[in-house]
Amino acid sequence: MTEPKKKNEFLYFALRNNKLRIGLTVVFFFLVLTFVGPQFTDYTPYAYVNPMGAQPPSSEHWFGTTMFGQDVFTQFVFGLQATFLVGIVGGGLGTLIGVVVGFVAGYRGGIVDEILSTITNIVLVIPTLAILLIIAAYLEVRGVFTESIFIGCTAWPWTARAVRAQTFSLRSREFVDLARLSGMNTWKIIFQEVAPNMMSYLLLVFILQFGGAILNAATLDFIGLGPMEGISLGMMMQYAVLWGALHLGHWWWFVPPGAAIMAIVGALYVTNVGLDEVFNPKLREM
Amino acid sequence: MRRYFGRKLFIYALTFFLAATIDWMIPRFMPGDPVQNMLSRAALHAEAAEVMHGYYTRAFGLDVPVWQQYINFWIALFHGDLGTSVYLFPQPVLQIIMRAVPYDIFLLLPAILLSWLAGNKFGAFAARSKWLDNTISPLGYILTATPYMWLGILLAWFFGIVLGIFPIAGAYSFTMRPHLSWAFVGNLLKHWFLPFASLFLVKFGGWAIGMRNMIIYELEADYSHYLEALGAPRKLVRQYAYRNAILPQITGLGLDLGVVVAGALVTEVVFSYPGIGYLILAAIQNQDYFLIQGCFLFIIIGVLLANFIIDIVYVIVDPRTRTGMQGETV
Amino acid sequence: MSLQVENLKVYYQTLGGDVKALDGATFSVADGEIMGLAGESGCGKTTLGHSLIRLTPPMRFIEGRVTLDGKELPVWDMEEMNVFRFKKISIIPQYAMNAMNPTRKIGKMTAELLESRRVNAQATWPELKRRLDLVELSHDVLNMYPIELSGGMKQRMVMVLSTLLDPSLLIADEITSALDVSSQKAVVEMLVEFRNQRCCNSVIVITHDISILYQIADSIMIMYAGQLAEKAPTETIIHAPRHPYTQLLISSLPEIGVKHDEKRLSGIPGRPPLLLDPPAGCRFRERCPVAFDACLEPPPFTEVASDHFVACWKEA
Amino acid sequence: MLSLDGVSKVYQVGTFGGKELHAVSDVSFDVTDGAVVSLIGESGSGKSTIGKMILRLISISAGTILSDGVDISTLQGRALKEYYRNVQGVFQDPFSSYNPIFKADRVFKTIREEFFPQVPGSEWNNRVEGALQVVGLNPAHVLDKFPHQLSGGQLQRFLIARALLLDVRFLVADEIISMLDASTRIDVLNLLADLKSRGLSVLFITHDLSLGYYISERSVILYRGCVMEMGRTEKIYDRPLHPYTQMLMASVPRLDRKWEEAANVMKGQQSDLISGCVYYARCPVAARNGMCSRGRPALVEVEDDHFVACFHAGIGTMATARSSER
Repeated sequence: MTEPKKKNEFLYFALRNNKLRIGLTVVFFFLVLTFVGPQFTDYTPYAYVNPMGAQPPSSEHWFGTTMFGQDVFTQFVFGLQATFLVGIVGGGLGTLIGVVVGFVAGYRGGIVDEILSTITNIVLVIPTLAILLIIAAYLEVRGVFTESIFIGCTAWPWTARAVRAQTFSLRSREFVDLARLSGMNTWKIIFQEVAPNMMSYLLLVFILQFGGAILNAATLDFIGLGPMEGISLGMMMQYAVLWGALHLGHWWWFVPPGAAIMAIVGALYVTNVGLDEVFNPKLREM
Repeated sequence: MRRYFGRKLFIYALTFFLAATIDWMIPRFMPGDPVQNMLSRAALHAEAAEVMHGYYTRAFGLDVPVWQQYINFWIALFHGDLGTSVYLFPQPVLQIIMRAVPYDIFLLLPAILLSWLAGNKFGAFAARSKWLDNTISPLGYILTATPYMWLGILLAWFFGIVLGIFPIAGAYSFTMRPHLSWAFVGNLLKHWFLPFASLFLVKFGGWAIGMRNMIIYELEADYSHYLEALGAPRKLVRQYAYRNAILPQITGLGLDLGVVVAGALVTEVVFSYPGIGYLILAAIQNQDYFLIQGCFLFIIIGVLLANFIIDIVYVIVDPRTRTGMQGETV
Repeated sequence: MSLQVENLKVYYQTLGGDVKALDGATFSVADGEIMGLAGESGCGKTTLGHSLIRLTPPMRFIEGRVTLDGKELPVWDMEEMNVFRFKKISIIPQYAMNAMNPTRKIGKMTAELLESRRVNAQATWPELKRRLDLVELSHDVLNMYPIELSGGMKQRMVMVLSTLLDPSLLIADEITSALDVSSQKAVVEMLVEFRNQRCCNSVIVITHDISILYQIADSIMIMYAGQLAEKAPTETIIHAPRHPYTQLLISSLPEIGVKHDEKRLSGIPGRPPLLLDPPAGCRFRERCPVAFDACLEPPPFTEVASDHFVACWKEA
Repeated sequence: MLSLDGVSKVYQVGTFGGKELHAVSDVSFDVTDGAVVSLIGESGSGKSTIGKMILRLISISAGTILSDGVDISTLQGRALKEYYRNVQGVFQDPFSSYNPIFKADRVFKTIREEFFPQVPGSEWNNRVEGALQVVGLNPAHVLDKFPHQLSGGQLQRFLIARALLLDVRFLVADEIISMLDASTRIDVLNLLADLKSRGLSVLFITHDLSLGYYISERSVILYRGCVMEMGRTEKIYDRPLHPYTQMLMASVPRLDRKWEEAANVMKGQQSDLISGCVYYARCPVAARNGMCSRGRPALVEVEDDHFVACFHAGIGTMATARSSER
């Protein structure tokens, strides 16, 4: 059957996919807020700006103030920064490790595959949070960046598995054999022949890793193992619970951070499904 | 089949071995002196600090060579000796953990199993029509993207504070003593419900999405098309697809346990529910390293055990693993 | 007349528009006839086969009339066709290796399928066993999962299953393409045996391998670019074809005894037209060595001799 | 000249290599310069494995493959690259032979990058166009296109042109026309035959006996990794001596005659006989308690350039004689 040119085809479907449109809109909204948000506030996250203590949202303090009179909106936009940083660094690192392990295991096969797969399976069954917890507990200095690194280092196994399976099937394709007959070396084949075929897939993987890293960071922050300085959405929730916002009914303190995480991660998931439909002709709706 | 289990057991044994080793290694190879850190940060009486210092030097066995420390650690482990808690001094860590474990089982088991069952049913239902799909799937994505603690906080705030119909702290009322009576069991369930609900809802979303995707895939499989070509009613086609779609969901259950554990930890924190999660928070706040390490080991053991049970179930439900042709790469 | 198809048009919906995969087919299959349906990939033979039994998106019914044993088949309606499927019209699919539910024992699956069609499974069982004997399968397969069977065994099992209710028309879709020569022969011979034993009345064998059709088919129909080119008794198609496409196609087939340095065969230059927007007139025109002015009009599929239909202006 | 001497391929099956799978066992044959040799067998006969071993895509478990007297398993790095200058392959699936996200002519660019970086662009383009013309393609029609815009036949010719750009002297053609349509496959086959006049040797791997006959001087019949019969093509086809070859010949659908009502050839399952003839379980003439189950028959030259591995080659001859009388 005939096919229109590949690139136009993707664009055509991408622009018509509602899931993609909704997902990307939400993600971009928060991304813009992250960069533009600090322009709308004159405070720092921990500054005691409202002597009245906890106050509901008002024109002066859009998201209200905490028990200590800190501006929730300020905390929120700076917290968003930490969230996106964790997503990019943690999710990126998780993707990177997973992809490299998966590529090598899938392409080399044999004993290399055997060893890498065993390691993958081991890291896969160890609960991520438990390992993060024990590392974080002993770290003397913790920042958003180190947190991201550790999240990335524990989140890669499922990616490695998936990439391995994909590489495996690509490796048996005959164009890889032909590349070998052209005298290309292994790395060249992996990066010039195998990897480009998986770009769409890797994008999907990264999106999922991004969302996963955000959720993991929120969990760590919430139990007090987050960064020692700065603010994050998870820490906002931790403080809110710690200082009784629940009992006192200070809903404006704990609703925004969780809602933002839910919206961002949810939008990422929906984007992922939308992209999958765009890339995968089988899933396209007629 | 024997090979399949052999391989699985090997992986689990290796995992446990490595996890325990990490557990042992981290306090020793992290920067700084853990004993000093712990004692300086923990608020202790002077004489207690004296006792503790002597105890920890012995416990960490810093006077013997590293390999000796390592072997001693394993010997102690096999004797069930996980050390002594700092913040609940002088209770042994094992004893403290054993007290918490029943609550975890009580909370996690129903949450995991019921969300899995309901999620699967709902996901299969969503795949029935476009209209259902377009309403149920977004709900699933929103639920599965919700941070556990946030849902917990919302539920606690709304049902506990605003409506005031559920308690939001503890496993039972402070005024009660654990005993077997309707009143106590009722109280227990009332405290249990909200943490359970928040765990259940988030997981439910994930399973529903997973099932919906799997069943759509199965409905496009060759055997489904063949059934259709032979005029099988939709009910039978769906029934077959559902049975086959459930298999990867079982595997998914194993892979997902780590996430559920994380969710349980923060949920317990929100509701002050006295399981391991709550214990960990207390241990972190009190710099009780022995307790943290003990909890870590328990979580690993729990997850490995659950995985093994799932493996057994999988072999029972999927004939392909039994005939020995597949199953190596579950 | 067992099957009659009149002006059947089934298109594929794609992004760029409708692909005219089957563009007006009119033919009939007689009682007990094994009709071979051959052509190159993309000629519409599979579309034709599938549209007779399971017409699903992206396939779209445009027009046409299909009658089987005097009753019109509602091929455009997935639900209503269920009455006819299995009992009146059945298929051995190309994917026979994966056609059975991997997690059900074959016997149980068969029983459930029969019961779902309101056929008493118990009453059918003796006949099922007799047919297993016919294809030399042990009765034990009913207690096995599909994965325990070899490829050839699965193929034979599907064959038995598809014909269990003695359909009036059986469609065999590329059943030999994945098999070795020795298994090929066994499978198609079983197909003939099934027909002889009245396990099915008429058969349409879809394949790209004309030499197999020569061995078993009573008649052969050649398709080209979504349309019928020629239909005639087997001997006629092989030894006295009249459509230029059929002639070129048959003469391009290498055979044992033909060597390149003794008798050099040649293919047909060019490619079939794209069916998204096929050219007007005869679709073979561009590749045809004898095309002339009349070929700018679409040639009718006419009977040039008894039971011999050709769509070519040279013959009309 | 390429020669295989006692070549075997054994796979370790199972996680820790518990079982062995003999994909190819003790295969020896030569391909002389300018010859076309057919490697014929059913699926699982090891025919593609042999091709891949020659191309060094998989390792050789035992035996040697000599290319002009050099053991190819010793080739590494530059020497291996030089080997690929002379020995190339074309595979079954034309679409899978191209990276779907790149244009088809990328295969030429790769060749240039790896082997001819010093050749100036315009000269290279001339070479490409020349090679395309040899394989019967119009450069203007096929260059700068994506694989899905070309037909299977065009893509396979493309790969042959790719090999011609190198100094290719030996081509492994692994089922290269089995996925092509009838109307175009014969042209690719003719092209292969024509390359012979350029001094090229071809190993033609196929399951289709009529194709093997059409193109090759010599044929090798394989079953489960073992050579059953080999020699001059006409001799094997006119007078097949091995029961397996006879069965294959009887099963080929032909246009000049119909199948005989023969005994069902599917009978008997493959079994793992440790010693003995690999065809034992399916063989109609095997002595059920005799040597066929104990020893593996050696390949014996029964007439000039006609080898058979069967204890009963004589009986087989009689069977053929009888069937041809009918």
